[in-house]
Amino acid sequence: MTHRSPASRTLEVKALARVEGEGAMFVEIRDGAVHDVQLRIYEPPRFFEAFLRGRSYTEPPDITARICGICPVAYQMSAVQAIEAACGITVDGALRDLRLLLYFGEWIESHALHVYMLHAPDFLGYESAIALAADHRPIVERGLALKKTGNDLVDVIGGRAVHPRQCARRWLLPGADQARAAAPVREPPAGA
Amino acid sequence: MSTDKPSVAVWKFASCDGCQLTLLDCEDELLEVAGEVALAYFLEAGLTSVRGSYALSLVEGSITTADDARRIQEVRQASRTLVTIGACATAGGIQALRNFSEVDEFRSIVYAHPEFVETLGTSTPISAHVRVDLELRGCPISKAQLVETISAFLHGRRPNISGRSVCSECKERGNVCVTVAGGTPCLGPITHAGCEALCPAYHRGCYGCYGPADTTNAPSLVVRLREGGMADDDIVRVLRTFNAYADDFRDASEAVAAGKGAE
Amino acid sequence: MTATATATGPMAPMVPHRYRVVSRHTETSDTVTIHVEPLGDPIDAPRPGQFAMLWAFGIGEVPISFSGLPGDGRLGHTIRAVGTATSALAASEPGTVIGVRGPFGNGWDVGDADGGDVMIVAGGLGLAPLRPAVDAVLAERDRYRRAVLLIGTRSPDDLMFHDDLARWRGRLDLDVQVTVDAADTGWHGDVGVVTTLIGRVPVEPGNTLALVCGPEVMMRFTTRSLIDRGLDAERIRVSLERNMQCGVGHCGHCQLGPELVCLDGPVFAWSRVAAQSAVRER
Amino acid sequence: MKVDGAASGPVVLDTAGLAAAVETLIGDGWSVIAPTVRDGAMVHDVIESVADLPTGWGDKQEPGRYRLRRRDDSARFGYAAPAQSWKRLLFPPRTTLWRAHRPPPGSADRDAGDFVVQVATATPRYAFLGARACEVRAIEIQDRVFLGGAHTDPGYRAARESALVIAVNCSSPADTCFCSSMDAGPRVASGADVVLTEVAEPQHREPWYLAEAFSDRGAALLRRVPSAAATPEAIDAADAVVANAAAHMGREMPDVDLHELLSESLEHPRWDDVAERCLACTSCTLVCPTCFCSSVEDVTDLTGTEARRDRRWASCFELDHSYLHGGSIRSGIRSMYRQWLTHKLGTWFDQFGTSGCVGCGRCVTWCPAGIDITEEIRAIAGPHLQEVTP
Amino acid sequence: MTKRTIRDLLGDHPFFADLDPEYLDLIAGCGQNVVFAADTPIAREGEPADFFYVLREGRVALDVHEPARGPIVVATLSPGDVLGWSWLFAPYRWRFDVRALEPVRAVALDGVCLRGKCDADPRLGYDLVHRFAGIMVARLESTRLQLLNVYGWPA
Repeated sequence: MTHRSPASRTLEVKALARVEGEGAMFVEIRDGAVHDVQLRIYEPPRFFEAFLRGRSYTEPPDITARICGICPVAYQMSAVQAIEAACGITVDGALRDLRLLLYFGEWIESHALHVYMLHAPDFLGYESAIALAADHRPIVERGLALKKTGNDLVDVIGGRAVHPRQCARRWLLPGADQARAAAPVREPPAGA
Repeated sequence: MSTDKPSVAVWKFASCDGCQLTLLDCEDELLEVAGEVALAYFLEAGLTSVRGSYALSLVEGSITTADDARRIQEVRQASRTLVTIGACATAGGIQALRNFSEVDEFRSIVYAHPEFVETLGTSTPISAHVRVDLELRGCPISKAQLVETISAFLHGRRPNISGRSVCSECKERGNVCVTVAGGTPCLGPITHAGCEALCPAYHRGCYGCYGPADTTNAPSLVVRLREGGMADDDIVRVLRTFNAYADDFRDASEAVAAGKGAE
Repeated sequence: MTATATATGPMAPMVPHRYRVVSRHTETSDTVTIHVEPLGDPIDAPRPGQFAMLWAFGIGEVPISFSGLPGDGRLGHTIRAVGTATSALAASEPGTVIGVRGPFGNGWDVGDADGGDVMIVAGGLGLAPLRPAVDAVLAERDRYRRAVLLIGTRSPDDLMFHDDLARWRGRLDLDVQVTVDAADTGWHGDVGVVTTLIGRVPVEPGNTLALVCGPEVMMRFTTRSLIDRGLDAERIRVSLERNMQCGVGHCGHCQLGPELVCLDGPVFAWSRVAAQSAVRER
Repeated sequence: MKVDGAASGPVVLDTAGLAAAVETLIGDGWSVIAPTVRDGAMVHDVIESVADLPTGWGDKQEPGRYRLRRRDDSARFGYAAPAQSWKRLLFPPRTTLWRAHRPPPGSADRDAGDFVVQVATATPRYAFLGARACEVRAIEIQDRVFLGGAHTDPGYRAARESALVIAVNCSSPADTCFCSSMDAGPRVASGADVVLTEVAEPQHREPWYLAEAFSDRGAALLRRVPSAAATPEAIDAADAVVANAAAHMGREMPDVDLHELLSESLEHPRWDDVAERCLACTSCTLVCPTCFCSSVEDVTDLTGTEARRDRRWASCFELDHSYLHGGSIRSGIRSMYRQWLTHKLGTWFDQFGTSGCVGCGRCVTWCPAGIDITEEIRAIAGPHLQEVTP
Repeated sequence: MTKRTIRDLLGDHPFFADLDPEYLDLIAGCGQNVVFAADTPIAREGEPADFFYVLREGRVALDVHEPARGPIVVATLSPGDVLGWSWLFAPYRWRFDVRALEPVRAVALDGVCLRGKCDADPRLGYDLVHRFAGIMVARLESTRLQLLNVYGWPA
């Protein structure tokens, strides 16, 4: 929301939709100079640091993932690394590679989300990616395909796209999948 | 945007955004969904303007502030159908762990200036505040169930969402039971289906992220977990994660914490 | 590989036959009667008391008894809009195509009353599956002696089948009595539960077949009144409802002790289900 | 050593003979399904050769507990019932019954439009290798459910009619097995095309198989693989395997009239007792080789143009199972468990003329609470059993 | 056709089935034939219940008057039924309005007269109370079923 005058204006954004976390921003400009800036974080506190106390060392990765559903892997990995550091463990080889892949998947998903679904509509003057798709469907579809690729990577390594559980066994034991050949899991819904 | 399509709003309260992201994660269906409904309020997708009333509101997150307790009333009034998405909205979420402690202590531990932090003493599900038409379980919700719910809403049918246990989905999927064949503790017998038995399929015990099933017998599972060698502290913690404040899980963990039901 | 299904083909009885709604008549505030006619293969000719599985496209399937069997291949169904599928079916305007599977179940066996008296007791929507039975009795009226139709419903506004009621009441060879649970003074008929009517009609216990349909509580009290009047439980027939999904005894949902309601019923001699109906589930 | 027709005498197959049988079947286009080892248990899976069979593996099954173990021989069928039954294949956990299409949105006659129904017609061709007596009996029981009445289930019929059953007489019953007392094993009496008896030799020498054809198809198969005529000694050795199995049943169903007992015990206090332990998790019903309940789900795509009816396994331990008019008739675990047990062992007789239990023990092993139906029956039978149980 | 006496009429009525003939004579002494035209009041809530009626022809309605809705019918009685038990219990006042739905013929029995005879002969009193109790049980059960709203859909 913007109130214009030649050299003085007030910027007030009630919801900063382009960054994660919920905040509002208020900028007051007087005579061409920033007079006042207020950032209000109204995201309700959830107290992860408090309730993690007393949990077993095996639990933080699953719990910290819930800090953010858009970047759960980052929090899981941070927790894993913190625990490993505390235990004096270094992980390398295939396991480290798998972790990186999991991370890459999240990056791809998250960046595609931001570039195609949030920034592009802003820069091109659309209300949303859905409005953008009305005029530029192939571009939005490409963005969605990229996003899906990232999600698929997380899904394959972690079991699901949001709050994965580092369930890499399927990858490590290829035979396990074939075992399901005679027992198909449910197929996606019609139209999927 | 055309207005004859039912308008859908997505609301966030205390949560991680993961459940509403699940809607954006429906890459294959998203534009199709957008073709059938008018996405009218969805902050995460950049839609920020609130307009009038909504045919369907998807509500993520739990109620942890006085502001949010007011806001959910407005959302309810503006919504013909209100569906909660995820463990926070349905059971209070991981942040409901405060309900078992003192929030003032939590606040002073986490924040340098606790006086700036506004919060309620409890994290409560949406249904503790307003009437809820349907609760989608999970931390996070399942993409398939979300699309199914929207599809069912569009065509006026009951979504195919079963309240049976994760064991059902394990058997359906052909998983070998991790508890019986491996001695791995698993909350599957008392946990609501919907994840397609994700964790047991990868040899991990279910950690209850879909909350309690329709019919549960948590006290009996507690007995089994003890027989399997779990200490009471561990049992309390395993019941106290993302659905800690859901009735069946809460009652069971409180009973164990109080030393009840010991053999 | 897929193939266009004929409902009589290899996938019968799972595949619905296509029927078009040809008429829709509002019975009460929440209940309508639709008539449908086949677009392709018709289902086998139903008998009074049998039911069909009706499917609203993409919404769901529900068991609905036949409330009218005109005999020209058309089917009458009276539907109360209470869930999503029944609401969609009840809202079906003429022209709508719905799916029909059936006929399922055993029917009323009105012929068991041959040479004797017939007493038909209907509660609420329970009149729907009994309507074809009433007409079957009237169609061969000579086979029976006394014929009585007792109808109970919640209020005068909940009475259905007004044309039929007028027609039935106009016959001297059918004793029709109607009572409602509640009414204002605009209602000149009886007020009281349907069991009160049983005390008012002459009953020759050894020679009477009773057909009863309505909510389960109503049927339980009705059968008790009939037994009090001397009827043998075997001569009291009730039509039961359970969660029927397949209609052919395969899905297991409609079990009542040893009975599969969709297959062995829905019509049972009370003697056969009385004990099971008394089992307390919790 | 020629076998002519179904009634021909038994033959002996060595490993090469068994391998040839598997190769022949695969060559003829069969999917050969057999027990294999996966995730710490025996599971049925597609095999490509005898090498995929779990050679030298056995199991140890107890209420609520299953562990694989190494055998001290090279038996390929030296274990009891695998984790799940053949039901998975004949009556899959999830099936699309049919799909329907109608005109897309915007079409003039969309709402009143006709629709077209299509069904999947693919029919699998399974050869079941290694089915136990209890399992073959279970298939016969499901045949009565799905094929024996006025209506037949088309999908089941298609899969069943094409399925070839190469059964194995049980040599190694588990602690949870009680097929003998259900008259369902350990010897296969009927329902198979070929019945093998595996005779394992000590010191990891190759086992050999006494093979009997029970059908023309079975006889035809045996004619095509190398075999030797069975000597009386071979037949005796095979008989001894089965006799030994019968003597080592881990459990026993009390010898009472279960149908009568259960119909008279609907208010027995034991139902409250078992309800305290039962988790209502549905495992027993889904691993049971005869449980046949299913639910249908109607699904649409987002545009409402395509509809689908799916059928999935259901269980009487689901709250929705007895749903009627806004509530469930059986809403508590006591009612649910009573429904399961009284149906399985009692009212099944009324409906299908047989017991629903074959004594495979899966419901005992795979119950996360370790509930043992033979024990529950013993408790309910109580006084009836005084002279039998100490 | 011979004129039927009050005693004959009572003797044929199911309510007095198997009653000691001696008592029938006694009760008949308290009775008189009455006729009500259709839609006329028979009794009014709160008024002294001096009589009860043995219905012979025509139906009657028991109404409750509710200010906002007017009269609500709670039950109808038919020939073969007995109308009224308020005469038997203090304070001997009608609990409902009673209306003839059709032309009604009945035997009206004088409550005061009958109470006197019951007091004088407790065996008669017991018999009559027993008969009325049976009716009350049946009506209570009917009322409970009406309250159940069995035809309604569970909310």
